[in-house]
Amino acid sequence: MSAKKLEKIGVYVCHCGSNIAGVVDVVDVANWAADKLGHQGVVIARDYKFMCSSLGQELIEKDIKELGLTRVVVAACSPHLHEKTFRTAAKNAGLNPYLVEMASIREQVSWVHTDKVVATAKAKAVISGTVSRVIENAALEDLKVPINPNTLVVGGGIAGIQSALEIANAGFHVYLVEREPSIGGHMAQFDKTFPTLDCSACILTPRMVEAGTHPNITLLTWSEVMSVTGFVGSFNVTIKKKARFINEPLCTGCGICQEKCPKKVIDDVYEAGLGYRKAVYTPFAQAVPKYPVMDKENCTYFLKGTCKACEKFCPTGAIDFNQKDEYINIEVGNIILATGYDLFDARRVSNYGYGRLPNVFTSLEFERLSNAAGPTNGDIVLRDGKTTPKSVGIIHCVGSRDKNFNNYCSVICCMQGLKFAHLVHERTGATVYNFYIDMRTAYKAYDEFYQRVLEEGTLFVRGKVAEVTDAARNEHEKGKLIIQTEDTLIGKQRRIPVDMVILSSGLQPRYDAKDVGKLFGISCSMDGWFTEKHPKLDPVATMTEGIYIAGCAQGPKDIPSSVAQGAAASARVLDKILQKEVVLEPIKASINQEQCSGCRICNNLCPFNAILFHEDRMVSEINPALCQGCGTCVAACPAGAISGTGFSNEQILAQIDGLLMDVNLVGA
Amino acid sequence: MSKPKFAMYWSGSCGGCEIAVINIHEKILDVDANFDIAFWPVAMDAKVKDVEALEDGAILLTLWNGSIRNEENEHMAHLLRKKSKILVAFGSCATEGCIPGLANLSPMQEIFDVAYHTISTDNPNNIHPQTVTKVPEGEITIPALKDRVHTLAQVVDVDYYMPGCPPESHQIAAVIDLVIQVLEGKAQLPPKGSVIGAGNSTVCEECTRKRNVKMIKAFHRIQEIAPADPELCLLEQGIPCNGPATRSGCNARCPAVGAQCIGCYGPAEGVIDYGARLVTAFASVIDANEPEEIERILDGIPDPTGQFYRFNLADSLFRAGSSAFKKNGH
Amino acid sequence: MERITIDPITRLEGHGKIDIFLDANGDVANSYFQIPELRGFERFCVGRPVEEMPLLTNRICGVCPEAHHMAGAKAADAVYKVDPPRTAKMLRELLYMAFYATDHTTHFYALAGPDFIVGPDAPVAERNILGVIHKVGLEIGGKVIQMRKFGHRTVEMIGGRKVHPACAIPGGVTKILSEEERKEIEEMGRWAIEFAQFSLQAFNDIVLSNKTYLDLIVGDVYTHRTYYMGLVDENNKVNFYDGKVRVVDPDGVEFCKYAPNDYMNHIAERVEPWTYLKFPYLKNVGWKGFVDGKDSGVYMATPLSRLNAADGMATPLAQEHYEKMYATLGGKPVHQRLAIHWARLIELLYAAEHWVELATDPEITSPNVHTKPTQVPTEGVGIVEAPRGTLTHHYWTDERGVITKVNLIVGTTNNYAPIQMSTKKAAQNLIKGGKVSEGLLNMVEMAFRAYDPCFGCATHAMPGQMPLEVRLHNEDGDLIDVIKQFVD
Amino acid sequence: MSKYLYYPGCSMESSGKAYGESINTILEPLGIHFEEIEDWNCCGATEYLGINLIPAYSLIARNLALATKQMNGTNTVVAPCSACYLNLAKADYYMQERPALGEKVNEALEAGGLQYTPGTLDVRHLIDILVYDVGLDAIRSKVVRPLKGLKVAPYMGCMLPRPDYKHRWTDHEHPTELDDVLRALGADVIDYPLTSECCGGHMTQIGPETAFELIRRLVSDADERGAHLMATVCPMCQMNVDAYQNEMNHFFGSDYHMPILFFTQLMGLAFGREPGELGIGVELVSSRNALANIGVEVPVTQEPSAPRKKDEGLPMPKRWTKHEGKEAVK
Amino acid sequence: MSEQFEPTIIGFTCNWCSYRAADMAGTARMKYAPNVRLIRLMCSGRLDPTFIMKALASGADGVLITGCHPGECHYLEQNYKALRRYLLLRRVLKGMGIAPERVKLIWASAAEGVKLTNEINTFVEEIRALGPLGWNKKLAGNGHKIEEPVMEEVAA
Repeated sequence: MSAKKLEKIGVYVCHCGSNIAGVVDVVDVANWAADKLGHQGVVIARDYKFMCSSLGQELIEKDIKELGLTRVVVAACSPHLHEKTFRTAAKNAGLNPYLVEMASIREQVSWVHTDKVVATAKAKAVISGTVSRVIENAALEDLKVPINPNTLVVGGGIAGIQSALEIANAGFHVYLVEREPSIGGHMAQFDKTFPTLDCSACILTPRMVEAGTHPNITLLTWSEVMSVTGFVGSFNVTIKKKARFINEPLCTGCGICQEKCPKKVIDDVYEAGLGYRKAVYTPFAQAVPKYPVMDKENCTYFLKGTCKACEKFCPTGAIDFNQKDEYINIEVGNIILATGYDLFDARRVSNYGYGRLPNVFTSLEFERLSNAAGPTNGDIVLRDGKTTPKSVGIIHCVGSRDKNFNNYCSVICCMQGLKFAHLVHERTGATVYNFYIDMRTAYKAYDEFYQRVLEEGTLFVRGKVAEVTDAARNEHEKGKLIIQTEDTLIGKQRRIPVDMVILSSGLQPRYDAKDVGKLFGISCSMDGWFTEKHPKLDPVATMTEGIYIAGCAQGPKDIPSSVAQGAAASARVLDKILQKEVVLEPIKASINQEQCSGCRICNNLCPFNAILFHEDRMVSEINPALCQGCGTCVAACPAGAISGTGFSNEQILAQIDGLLMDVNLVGA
Repeated sequence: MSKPKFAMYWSGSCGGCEIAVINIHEKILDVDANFDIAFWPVAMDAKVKDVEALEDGAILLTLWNGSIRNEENEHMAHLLRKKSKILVAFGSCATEGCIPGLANLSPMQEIFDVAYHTISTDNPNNIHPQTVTKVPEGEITIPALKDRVHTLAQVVDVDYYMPGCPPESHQIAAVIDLVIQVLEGKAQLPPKGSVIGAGNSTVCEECTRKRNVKMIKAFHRIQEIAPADPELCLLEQGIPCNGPATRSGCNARCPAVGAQCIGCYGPAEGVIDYGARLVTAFASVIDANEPEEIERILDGIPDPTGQFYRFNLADSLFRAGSSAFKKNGH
Repeated sequence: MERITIDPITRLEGHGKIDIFLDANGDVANSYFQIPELRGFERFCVGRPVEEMPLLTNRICGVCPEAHHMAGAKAADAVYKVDPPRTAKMLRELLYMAFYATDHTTHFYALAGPDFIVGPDAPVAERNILGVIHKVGLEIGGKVIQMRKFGHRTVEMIGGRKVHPACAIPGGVTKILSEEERKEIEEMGRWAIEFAQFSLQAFNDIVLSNKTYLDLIVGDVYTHRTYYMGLVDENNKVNFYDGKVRVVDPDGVEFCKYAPNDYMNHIAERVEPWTYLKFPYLKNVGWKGFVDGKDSGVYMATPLSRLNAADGMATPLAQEHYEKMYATLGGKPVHQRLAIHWARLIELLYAAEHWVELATDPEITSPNVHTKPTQVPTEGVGIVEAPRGTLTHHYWTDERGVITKVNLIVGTTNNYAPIQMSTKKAAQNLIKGGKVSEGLLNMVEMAFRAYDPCFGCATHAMPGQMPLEVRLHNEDGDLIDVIKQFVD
Repeated sequence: MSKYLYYPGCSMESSGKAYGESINTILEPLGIHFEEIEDWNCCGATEYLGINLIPAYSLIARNLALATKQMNGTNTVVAPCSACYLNLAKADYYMQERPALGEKVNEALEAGGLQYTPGTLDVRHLIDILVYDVGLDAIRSKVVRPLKGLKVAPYMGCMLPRPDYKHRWTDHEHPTELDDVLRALGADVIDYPLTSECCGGHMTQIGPETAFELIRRLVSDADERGAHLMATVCPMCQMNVDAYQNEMNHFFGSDYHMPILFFTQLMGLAFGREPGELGIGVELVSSRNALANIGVEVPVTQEPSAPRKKDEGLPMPKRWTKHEGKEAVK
Repeated sequence: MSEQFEPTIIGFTCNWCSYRAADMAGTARMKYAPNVRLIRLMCSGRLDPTFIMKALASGADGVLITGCHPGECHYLEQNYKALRRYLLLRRVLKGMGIAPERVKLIWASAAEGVKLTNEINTFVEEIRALGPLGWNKKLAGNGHKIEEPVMEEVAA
């Protein structure tokens, strides 16, 4: 035992009604603590029915004031439940809240053990450990950082647009970054939206325009975030504004350049590969902003050095072939990531023949096919461009709920499949088969839509489709696509010939989601979706303070949920902005500059880039605001130069000694 | 007027510490000038009875080098503790057990079995030395060895620690200057228990080699890549250099000639277990996430225990390998 | 077959000591020189990577760590069957010469010096290095210190550290010598030659020209007719770093000459229950007890033995003095133990001369200092001459180069038997009728001090010099007097 | 000359003789050297594994064990027969997956003084090394008689792509390796959906009508799509489609005439060899008429042009290949 | 006190996964062996090998380390660092003559209360099989007094 003067420690053993007292002899434990831990500095040990009750808290506050306690141990439930409660109580009584520790004798003792003797013994050990630990606790002050009121929203889909508008309307500035030429995201590609079937463009366009013209929104399309440094309250972001080769101030968006451009390119972004665009283009009529972009890879001038048709015909001389990429630096306090999803690549399920069999389409292709503004002006036809299908098969769960691809349910496919069935009926009167594993139509008015589609006469086959082939086995299969499936409702194998197959492909994280996650210092789940702080209670925040997620970047969801999340994320941001400063938990690491040898071993350990190395002084240093307090560097420093508050070596080692006290008392 | 008394004693050591003290060259004369040398086997003749005759605390400063290897060492440690005001554990053996501390990895019995049965030993009757032997003329004795090597602090209370195998002469000179200044009232002694004659950081601080963010895919034995890149950090070249965890004060002499630090200055300030620091340090530079890959990389360190506890075993949390606790003949 | 095992039993007590037993007339019946410790390097080096051996075995002895560093490195080379580049060998040897010069200086002035310069029967308080300095004056004292400085500076430049150097690894060294460093080393070497000659002059003036000392040297008290061992080069000249081990019989006739890896066929070690240290002897002559002569396997390995075992010195100045010594002491071999001091100074001169030879070799600064081992490591022996005798390291490893077995026969051990004999003889000659004085006692010490015994090496355990305790027993074996004394 | 260990398999000397012969003609031009495994034995084909695992695996593993003796410079074993390939690969895989099995098998091999450490060898099929080692460019460069105008149905069979232990194929449902090789030869490769369907295997022996139906599907679909002939990589497929086509016709009262050749025979032709050297002509369903087509020109379909007319076709997405750079996560 | 040896085990938990798993086990009233005493860290990456050695040297018979599943670390990737240290530490323990099996690393997410309790029960049995370590009795507590080692330990 070190010679330093003893702390005055109060130990409070909670009965939690019978939850603890039923198994642990709390009275004995309290007496034992007062007696056996006296040498540690325990001056008072009480047991009480409900420590977390206001009376229980007052008990502690009273002792702190009257006995001048310098440390408090509450033996009760898990700190995750009531640590805050008791620390606040201590604070009210004028004791630094971080001098209070909890010993979990409910979750870790009474609830999981039955033998009273053993349980009581373990409770004592746990308390002994906590007492030894709390002696080493240090009084800590919460860290406060000012919040820059500007916000960065990454991704101009419906979720991003929603977030941006919410914040902008509240009167704060937003930078909205989109890597495509226009905002709008996937929703802009759709024709109708389930279950109400209102026209996607009709409801989306006004929002796009509002975002495009909002005084508080700086719209940065055809742009990508290159680097992010700093931390909550003051992120420093570098954005690459890719050259459009259009002088925006001069451009009126008249569209002549597009008409005149001789080079036609398959548009596999907006048209999902089903239509064409020019080398200079705006992805679609209602694009925001209205300025086109020039696609360097395909532009004849850039390839051959001649052409310049657009330049010749542009009435305002807005074409600028010498435009360079531009790098913009901005300061923001918070960031919302609404980077959306990629459609599952149906070609991977080769037995469905997409990519090999012309008349197999993906959901996104069909969206374009059925879209009045699409390549066929809304005619639902086969790939030959003219024939209207007489029978259509819609396959659900393509790439979803499948061990070979993605285990998860993509949420929207069922409703999407039903929507397609309806549209096919409406527009072609063809026979429609829906092949599904389970029909999932949760949420408002969804199942009603299902009923409606049923009544329209869509045929539903329950079973996973084995293959789609054009190898006919008999006359009436000839020239058709045959869907081979098990019909689990009649327990038979069936071969159903159709003219057209639509694959209701699942949703997938963006192919570069992991890199984006790294860029912003947040993590991805096994599936690759961004991980939220808490799956239920904090679905839009992330582990990294000041970074929020919304829409499909967090997981598959439909439009209403995406909008809701966008709004939720901005609400969290506004709350931060209005607080003007943010409080950070004081669990941080710091490097003793005298003791640091500059070996740089810690440098590669911090995923939050909180450790910087000073070449001049040859020492490393930790930026407290970036530090998340994991303690990995503390454990790694070979010179023992890094210490971590809240979980210091002294605390842990003391706790080990305390926990093993009985073992070392054997025979004594 | 009588000068304060100075003593230096060795126990189970190699004599290197004595040589290191002699290597302070002219400074030795300062010692002579400022101290009355009461007891210093290497430098002069003296008698233990004289030491026994002194009253307790009569010696101002005693530098003790060597580990506690046999009963006699321990006996002398208690004697000199009693007679000295300031007892300094001097050198690696006294502070942490040094390389002979590696003996703690095996039971004493085994050490005898090996030592007295080497290839060149002619010992048909399996004779081992014994503490008492009857010879025609009578009975003669030798001291019994302890089951394991102990550091000085493990048997008596120690005032200061001076690491190094041996401590570098410029550090010894500095300490002697300090003590002399204290005598002249020009300086204060550091708090009891401090480490003196060394830095608080680690060897890297004094190492002039260039270093980057460390990520290595393999460890190499020095003979596999020598001569190493003369500019670059040895650990970054995959050579298991103990520098990052070893206390500074030696001016990183070994890395300076292309040899890895082997850790003779022991742990840095406040470190509880030297080996643990190296475990975590080496593990931290490994550039792999798959267990198999990690294991493959670790195979590059043929003898982790020896590597990490080369000097520090006797002072580590474990003190010794478990077999060392087995009684002789067990 | 019956098997007797004598295990050590735990009991407190003991000193490194000589027990002397007196008979009824108070004359010496017998004496025992005991070594009280064992550190067990042979055991705990097992499991360590072979490249660490030069560093681990360093710690066997801080007085001559360089010797263990070299022997360890050479054994490791042999384990890998790798031949270091010439430059690497030269750098090792250069470091070794500087060390030799330093060590011999230390011994002559600090340890043996007092006996001659201050005088064997001078007061205890003066019989120490400071006493020497007071006697010969600060100017010479300064020279001695300078010599040691230069030696250590050189060791440090090549080996990294003054004590326990670190540069030698399997296949060569880690250090490339720069031209600036080379220059500095050369100059220091030249100064060392001066110093060596000065020391020989001093020995001549103070010792040889002093009748009492000369008589002591040539007198019978300190004489034993044993075999002599030393490392020799291809021309049978003394060599410290490399070559073959040559043994001559008491008449100076070559008895055998063997390569390092052949040592087991020539050397065996005997175990006595009353000491931790083993007694090596010539296997092919056999152990006849602590007796000298042609029929006893007892041999000596010291500077004098090296000179006895060789045909001369490899450097001109040293050769001159070599011839002079044998002329003065009446031809080879010389059996008088105290002549070891003279031989030591001749070696000092050789070391200094060779130091300069190496420092001025054009290849010494070549960057080619290491040969990568390619063969699978197995087993190897490395032998060098430590100042205190022939040093043998023998390692066995597994295919990863991790030590599986170790055998060490170190400098002083070679001389354990002769020392035991010399001290007994001295005691018998000096202690009569139970009368013992401190002066006499010191004369007894001188008997083994001449060997410069380093029991740090010997037991791989005890410090270079150790406390001596003389215990006098009467004929019944009862203890009648104890005189403890710490000698250098 | 890149060297491979060669396991021909039984059929190479009987039903698949033509396969063996044609293989020999393409090795040299493509710089391949086959070293036949000495004293190889039958792999047990498709049945034995269904009867008794240990003996069956031992039978297969014996070949692997023998092969290891010959692996100087290469550890790749090449089998041209799909069944052989699958069995060898399967044995290697399961001996590793189920150590218990591995031990039993090795016990058995011990009897013959043999033993095999799973994972030692790399078992691959002929077409695998042609596409991924030799490369399509190399093949293209050797073509002197492009197969232009010859409409070929590429038939991989079911045993080669499944189960794809080491992920060798672009796609185990619809592999395209054979298509690629044939294209490299200049042939008109038709999109053959049944490329990885079953040929009936030995059902021809135990349940002919089942086999006939399977063969009919293959033949009729190839015919349907205007193929002049089918190309295969597997002796069994070849035999079933070729030898039983007549009986099948008889069974269904149909009149198909769909020759099937080994892809190596077509390679031989393209490389300028004469039918005779390639065992062409011995097949039961003669390929005479089919091969007569070689050299006929066919117009290429042109890209769609703007502006879109009502009857204009829509573009197809790119074919999926696993090696596509920008691949979705997971 | 039953005859059989009751090991004392120190368990290190991650604040975000295994500690919550323990909470969950409690809330769900899952019963498990009482031999493990938990210490909460913010992350398995905080685990300093010193803690493990300290625990074993101070009388623990085994140490259980728990962290988030690979790829699920709350701090992105720190559990990998824990894994590397753990693998190296085991080698060191082996060299010390301590069965590496006395230290075990398992992954348990906040949802895996069941897994955690099963792992605890298994580990307790594994340690029971290994028998007592009793290092605290080998050394005399703080190690400053030398005491003859007790070879036959009594069960704690």
